[in-house]
Amino acid sequence: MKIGVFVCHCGTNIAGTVDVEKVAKAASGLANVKYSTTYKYMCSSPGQALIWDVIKEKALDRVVVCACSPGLHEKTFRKCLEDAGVNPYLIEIANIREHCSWVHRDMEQATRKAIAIVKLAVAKVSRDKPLEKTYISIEKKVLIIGGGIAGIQSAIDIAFAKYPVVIVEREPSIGGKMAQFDKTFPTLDCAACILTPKMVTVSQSKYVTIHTCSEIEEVSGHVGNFTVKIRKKARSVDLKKCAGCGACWNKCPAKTASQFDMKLGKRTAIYVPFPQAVPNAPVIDRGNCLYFKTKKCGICQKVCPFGAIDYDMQDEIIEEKFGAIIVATGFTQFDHSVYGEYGYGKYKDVITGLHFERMVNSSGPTGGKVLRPSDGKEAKDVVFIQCVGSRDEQKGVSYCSRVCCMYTAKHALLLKEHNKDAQAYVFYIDIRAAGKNYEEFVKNVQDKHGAVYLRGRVSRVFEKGGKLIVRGADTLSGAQIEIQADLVVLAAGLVAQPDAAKLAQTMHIPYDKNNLFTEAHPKLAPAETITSGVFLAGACQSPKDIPDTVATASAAAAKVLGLLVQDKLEREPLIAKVDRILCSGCKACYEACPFHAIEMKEIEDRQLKRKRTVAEVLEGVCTGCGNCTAVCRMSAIDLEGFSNRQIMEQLGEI
Amino acid sequence: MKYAYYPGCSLHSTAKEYDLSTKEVAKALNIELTEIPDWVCCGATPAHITMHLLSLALPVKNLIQARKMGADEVVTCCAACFSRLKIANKFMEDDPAHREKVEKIVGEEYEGEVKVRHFLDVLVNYFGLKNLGERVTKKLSGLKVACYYGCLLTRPPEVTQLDDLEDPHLIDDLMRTIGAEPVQWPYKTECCGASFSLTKTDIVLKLSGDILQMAHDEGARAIVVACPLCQSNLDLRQDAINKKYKKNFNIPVFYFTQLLGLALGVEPGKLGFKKHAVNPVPLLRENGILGNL
Amino acid sequence: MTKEGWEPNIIGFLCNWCSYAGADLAGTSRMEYPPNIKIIRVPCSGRVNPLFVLKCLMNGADGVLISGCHIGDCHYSEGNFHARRRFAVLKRFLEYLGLDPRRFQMSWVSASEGDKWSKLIKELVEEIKTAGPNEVTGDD
Amino acid sequence: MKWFISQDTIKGPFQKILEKECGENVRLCYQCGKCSAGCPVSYQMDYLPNQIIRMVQLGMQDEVLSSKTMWLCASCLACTARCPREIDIAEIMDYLRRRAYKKQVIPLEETEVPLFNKIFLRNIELFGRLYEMGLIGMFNLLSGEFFKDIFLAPKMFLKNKIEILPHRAKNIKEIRAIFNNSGKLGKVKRTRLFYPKLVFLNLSRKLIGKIEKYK
Amino acid sequence: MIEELRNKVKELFASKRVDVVLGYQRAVDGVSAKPLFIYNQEDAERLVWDSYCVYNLACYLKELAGKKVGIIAKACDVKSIAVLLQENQWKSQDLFVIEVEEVKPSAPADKYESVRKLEAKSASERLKFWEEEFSRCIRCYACRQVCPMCYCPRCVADQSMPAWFSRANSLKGNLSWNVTRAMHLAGRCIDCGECERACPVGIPLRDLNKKIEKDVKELFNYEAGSSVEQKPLLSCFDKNDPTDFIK
Repeated sequence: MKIGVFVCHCGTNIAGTVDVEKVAKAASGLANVKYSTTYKYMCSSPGQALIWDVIKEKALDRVVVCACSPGLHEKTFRKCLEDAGVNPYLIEIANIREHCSWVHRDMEQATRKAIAIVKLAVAKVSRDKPLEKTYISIEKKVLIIGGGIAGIQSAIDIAFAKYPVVIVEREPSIGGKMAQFDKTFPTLDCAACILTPKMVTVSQSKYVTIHTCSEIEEVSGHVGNFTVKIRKKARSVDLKKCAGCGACWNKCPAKTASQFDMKLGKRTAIYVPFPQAVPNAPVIDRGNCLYFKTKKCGICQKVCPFGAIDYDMQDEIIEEKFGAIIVATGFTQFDHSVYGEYGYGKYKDVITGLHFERMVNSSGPTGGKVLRPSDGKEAKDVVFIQCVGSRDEQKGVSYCSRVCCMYTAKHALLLKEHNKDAQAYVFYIDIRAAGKNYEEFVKNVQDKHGAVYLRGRVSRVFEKGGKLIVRGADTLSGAQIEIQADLVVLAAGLVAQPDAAKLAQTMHIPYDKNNLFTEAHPKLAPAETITSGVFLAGACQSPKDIPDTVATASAAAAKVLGLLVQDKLEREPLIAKVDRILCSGCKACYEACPFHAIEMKEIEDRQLKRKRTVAEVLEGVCTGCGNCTAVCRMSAIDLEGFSNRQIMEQLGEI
Repeated sequence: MKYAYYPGCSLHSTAKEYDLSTKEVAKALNIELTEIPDWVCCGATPAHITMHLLSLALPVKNLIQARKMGADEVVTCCAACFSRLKIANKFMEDDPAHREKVEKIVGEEYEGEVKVRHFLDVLVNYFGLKNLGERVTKKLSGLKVACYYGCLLTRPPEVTQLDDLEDPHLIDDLMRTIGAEPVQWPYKTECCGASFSLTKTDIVLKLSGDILQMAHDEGARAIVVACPLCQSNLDLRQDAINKKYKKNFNIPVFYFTQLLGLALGVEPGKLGFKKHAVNPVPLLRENGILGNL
Repeated sequence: MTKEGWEPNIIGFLCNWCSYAGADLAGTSRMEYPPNIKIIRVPCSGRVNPLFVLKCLMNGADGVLISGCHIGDCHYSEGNFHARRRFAVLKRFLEYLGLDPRRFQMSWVSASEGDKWSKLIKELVEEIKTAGPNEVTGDD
Repeated sequence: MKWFISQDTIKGPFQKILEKECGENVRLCYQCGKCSAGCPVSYQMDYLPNQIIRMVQLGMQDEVLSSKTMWLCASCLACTARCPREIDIAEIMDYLRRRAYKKQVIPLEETEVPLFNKIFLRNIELFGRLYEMGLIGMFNLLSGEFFKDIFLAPKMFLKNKIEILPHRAKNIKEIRAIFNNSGKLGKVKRTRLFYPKLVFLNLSRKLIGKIEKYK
Repeated sequence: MIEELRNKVKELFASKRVDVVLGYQRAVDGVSAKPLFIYNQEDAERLVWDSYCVYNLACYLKELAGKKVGIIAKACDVKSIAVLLQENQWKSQDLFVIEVEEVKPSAPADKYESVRKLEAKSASERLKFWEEEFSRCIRCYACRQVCPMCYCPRCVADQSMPAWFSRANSLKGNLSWNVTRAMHLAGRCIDCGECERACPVGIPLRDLNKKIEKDVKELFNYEAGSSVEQKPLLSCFDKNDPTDFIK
C-alpha cells in the first residue's frame, strides 16, 4: 500500500496558522505513507498536476489531501486520481482549514491538531476500497398522475422529446379544473380557448396514452423502474367503437345535476362532462342510470349506431413499468359549509368562485347570465367575500391560497361585463396581486369597472325578504357596513385533494399538515420529491395560478427528461451492501430504512443445505444514509465509503 | 332525575315567572330540582369586568354549596348564570394557578367538577323530546313563535357546548314537539343589549327593537326565550321601544318553560303570565290555547 | 484529578449535511474554539453505531459527541429520529455502568449554526476538563 | 382621532403586560375586522374593536383606556366566537375595563357603566343576592337620573316583579370575605375613594346636560 | 394435566405436523428437570411438567432451524418465541406452541428493585461495582450460548474485520463485551434469566438487561415480546421520543 499525503497552504489560509511543513513531515512518518509534500494551492491546475506526477512517479495507490472542506474539492481530487489511473474512491480529504486553521489562533496547537486530523485521514484511506459507480437501467416511459393543465403541459413537453407518456385521470375527461373556468386573469382570454388546443395535442400525440376514469392502485420499485397498478373504472362505453355522435345522451331519459356545472345545471345519466371533452366519448353514471337501477330502459344501447354501449364492462387493472412519475393531482375547492356565519352552505344564493365561473361561462348552465340559484332572477348587487377557508386557523387552513384575490377581481370585472347595472362589492383583508400585470389588473377593476373594495372580513350573512343581508366592516374608514345583496360569492381557498395523503403514502412521498405534497427542497428543488424519480407539478404542492402551474409542469418535465436521456442511471457507489454470510435475515435493517431500499430475499444456503432469507439492498433506491448499518447487530450490512472498517480504523488512531 | 337547582338573582325578582314555570314543568315531568341552600349571586357581567378573580370565586362558592348537598349536577335557567358557572368550571379545571387562588379566596377546596347544565339541555338531551312529546296533553298548534337564544347560551361554544353556534335549534325542537310553529329567522343569536338595561337604555331599545322588528317581519306572533335579561329587555322595554321608534309591537315574550308548562297541562295560573308587561293572554286565547283565566 | 498538562481528547461524529457544514461555517466565519475535538464525518447521525461510542471510550477518548440535523431537517428525513432513540438508551445505560454523563453527549447543529457549534465545543471542553481524564483502568 | 405615536409608545410594555395579565396574544391579530363587522354596539363606539386591538399592538395604553369602546362592550362574545385568529376579544375588553378601574381612568363622556358595575357589586356584597330595588334606586340617585324608569317602577311592583325589601343571605360574612380576598389577591383597588370621583363626574355631566337642554 | 400434555404431543406426531417436540424430562438426580427432544410418540411418555422445569426451551430452537418444531412453552418461552417470530427467525407455520401454566412462585413485587438500588448509588460506586463484576468475566460466552436471542451467524465478538473490541480477557475487553451484549438485547431481552443462570462466575447479567428493559419501558413504552407485529425497538421511532438529553 502506497499512500501519498498532499498538504495545501491555501495561500496563508492554512499556512498562516498551521506549520504545513511540519504536518507533511509528521505525515511521512505514518504507516504506509510513502510520500508527503506541500503546495501553495492544491486545487489549482499546477497543484493537481503535482499530485498526478507524484502518483505516476511513486506509483501511489491511495491519496490524502490536507486542504479545505471535502464539500469544496473532494470531487476535484477524485477526478484528478481517476485521470492518474487510480480508483477515484481511494482518496480522503483532511479538512485542516475550516476545522483547524480558521478556528484556532495558536500555531503550535493548530499544527498539532492538523497532524491529528491527517492521522485520521490516513487511517481511513488505508481501509478505503476501490469502488465502481453503479448503473441502473431506466424504463423510458413516464407516468403522469392527473390530467389537469399541469399534467397536460408535462405530457406535451415530454412527448415533444419523443418519450412515451401515460396520463392517469380520475374524471371521464382530461382538462381538470381549468376546463371549468370561464376567463383567465389578467389577460381575460377564455380558458377553453387556450386549454382545448393543448388537450387536443396530447390526445393526438402518438407518444401519449390517456387513461380516464382511472386511479392509481399501487406503486412499487424505484427510480428508473417503477411498477404501477392502475385501476380503469368501467366506463360502460367502448372507446374504440364510440364516435361521440351524441345519439345516446340526446335520448337518455335520466337527468341529474352536473358536477361539472357545480350542480347549477343538469346532465343525462350517460353524458360527456363538457363539449370539448377528451376523449370525446360519454360515460355512464351507473348511480343514476335507469338500466342499472331498474334493469329497464337500455335506450342508449338501442340508439347507438356503433354498438359502443357495454353495460357489462368491468373495472380492469393495468400493470405498467415507468422510469419516472410526475404527480399533478391539483387541488380541490375549500368546502365552505363549515362557515355557520355564512349559512352553513344552506343558502342557495351563497355560492363559490367555481360556481361563478360556470355561471358567467356563455356555454354554462345559465348561458353566461349571473342569476340567483334560488329564483333565477338576475343578480344586481353581488358581494364577494375573500379569504374563505384561507388564512383562517379557526375554520380552514392557515396559508394564503394565492389566487383568490386575482380571481375575485376577475369575477368583479366579468360581473360588470355581463350586466352593466350590476354592482360588485369585494370584502378583502389584503390584496395579494404579486405577478406580471396583476396589480394593474386589480387597480383597473377598481378604477374602470367601479368594483367597490371594502377592507374587512364579513361577520355574518343571512337571508331576509329574498335578499342576503351581509354584515361587514371597512376598517379603513372604521365603519360598519350592511349590504343587501342578491348574490354572495365566496372566494373559497384551494386545498389538497381529499385522498392526497393516501396517494402520498402509496408513492412514499412526504406531505405536510395540510396534505400538500412536500418538495425535496423549498427553494432549490421545488419540483422534486425526496423519493428520486417522483416529481411534483402544479397545485398539489401548494396553491398556484395557471402560469405558475404550467411553469412547474415544464420544470418537472425537464427534470424527467434529464433522467430519461441517460442510457443508464449513474449512482454514487457510496451505498449499503449486505454480506449474506453474516446476515441472519432479522429484518432490523429492513424496518429501519427510511427509503424502503431493502428487500428480504430467500436464498439457498449450500452449507446449511436449506433456504434462508437475507436482506438485499436496492441499489437504485439506497441513498447511503447508513441507518441500516447501526441497527445490524451482526454488522452484516455495511456502508461503502463510510464502512465499519474505515471508521473503526480511525477510532484506532485517537 | 335529580339535580341541584341554581335559580340566580333574576329568577327571584324580575323573572319570577321563569322560576315558577320551571318548577312547575319539573314537577310535571317529575324531575327533582332542589334549590342550593343560601346560594349567592354569580356576579354576572359586572364581576368579570371589574374583578376577574371575584367572577370566578362567586360561581365556585355556589358549586361548592352544591357539592355539599351531595349533588354532582347543577341545573340553571339563567343564560348568564349558566355561562358564568361554566366558565368558572373551565378555569378551575384547566388552570391550576387560578384554581389555587380561587380556593384561597373562597377558603374552601373545590374537589371535582360539578357539572353545570342548562334546563333546556336537561329537557331536550336528557329527558328527551320523544318522552316529552308523549307527555304533551295540549298541543300549542298554530302558535307562530320566534325562538330567541341570545348570546350566552351558545357563546363561547367551547365553554357552553350546548347548541349550534350560528344556528341553534334546541328551543325550536322543543317548540315543535309541543306543537308550536317556530319561524326560521336570522336573529336567534343577536344581542339584546343585555346588561345595559339600566345604564345604556338607548342601546337596549335599539338592539331589542331590531330583534322585535325581525321577529315581526318573519311572521312570529310571540318570542320564546331562555334568558331572564333577554325577556325583560324585550318585554318590559317594549313600550319604550314602541314610543321611541313609533312602532306598535305587541309581541308577548315567553320563557320556553311557560309554553312547555301549558303543553304539559299545568294550570295556567301557576305559570305567571300575569307578570308579563306585554299581556300574552289575548294571543293565547286567540290560538285557543287558553280559556278564560 | 486532572494530570499535569492533560488536555481533553474529544471525538465528534458529525452528520455530513448539517453539523459538519455547521462546523465548516464556524470556520469560514473564523469563530475560534478550543482544538480538543477531532471530527469524524458520517453521512447521518443515524449511521453512528453504538459500538463506535464504546470503542472511543475504550480507546481513552475523554468525551464523545454525536451531532446531527435538527429534528425535521434530516437530509434522509428520519435518520436523526433513529439516532435519538438509539442513544437515549445507550446514554442511560453507560451512566448506569458508572460513566460520567458529561463524557457522552448529543446535539443538533444545523448548517447555519456556526455560532452554536463553536459555543457548544467551548462548553463541552470546559465540562470535560472539570470531569477530568477518562480512566478506564486495565489495558489490552 | 389623529395621534402622533413615537417609537417609545410602540416599544412600550403595554402589549406585553396585557398578554401576561389576560393571557391573550394580540400580536396574532391581522386586522381583518371581522370583530367590528359583527359587533352589535360598535355603532356607538369611538373606536371599533379591531382598532382597539391595533392600538394595543402599538402600545397606546392611554388612548385605549380613555376610549369609550370597552365600556360599551355588551360582552355578547360575537367577536370572540368568530375571530379567525382565535383571539378572545371580549376577554381583552374585560381586561381593559379592569385595568381602567385599576388606573382610575374613566372617559369623561362614559361614566354610567363604570359606576353601575361598582354599585352592582357593592349591592351583592351587601345582600349576597341582587337587590334590584336598591340597585335601581342607588344607581339613579348617583347617576343623576333621578326619574329614570319611573314609569316602569309601579308596573313592576304591581306585578311584584321586584321586592321592596332585600333578601338577607345568612352567609353574608363569607361573601364579604370572598370580596375582600379577591380584592387583595387580584390587587384591585376597592377603596371607596373611587366612588365620589365617579359620582361627581356623572352628576356634573348630567347637570351640564340638563342646563344645555334648558337654554 | 401431564397426560393431557403427552396426548397433545402424540397427536402432533400422529398428524405428522412436527419433526420434533421440545419438552422437559426428569434429570438423573430424579428431582430436577432437563430438556427433552421428542422425535416420536413413544418419547412423549418421558415428558414431565412441574416447578422444576425452568429452562427456556426457546434457546434450543437455534439448533432446529429448518425443521417443523413443537414446543412446550411457559410465559417467558412464549415471549421469546414472539421475538423470534417478529425477527423473522421462524415462520409461524413451522412452530407449534403448546402453552402451559407456570407452576412457579409468582414474580417479586418490584422486579426492578435491584436495578433501582444500583441507580441510587453514585457514579463512581457504580463504576467500581461493575468493574469488579466484569473483572471476573472469563469470556466463556456461556451467556451468549444459552440466549435464545443470540442467533447471529457470526457474533461481532468473533469478527476481525473490523475487530469491534478486544478479545483479550482484559477489563476493557470484558466491559466492551458485556455492554455490547446488553445493547444488542435492547428491546429484545424478555428476561428469562438463562444468561445469569449460565454464567459460571456469577455476574448479575440480568441487572444489565433489566436496566435497559426498564428504560425502554419508561422512555418509549416498549416491551419485548409483547406482540409479533411490533417493529424492533431500534428500527423504529416516535416523533415524540424524549429529546431533553440533546443539546
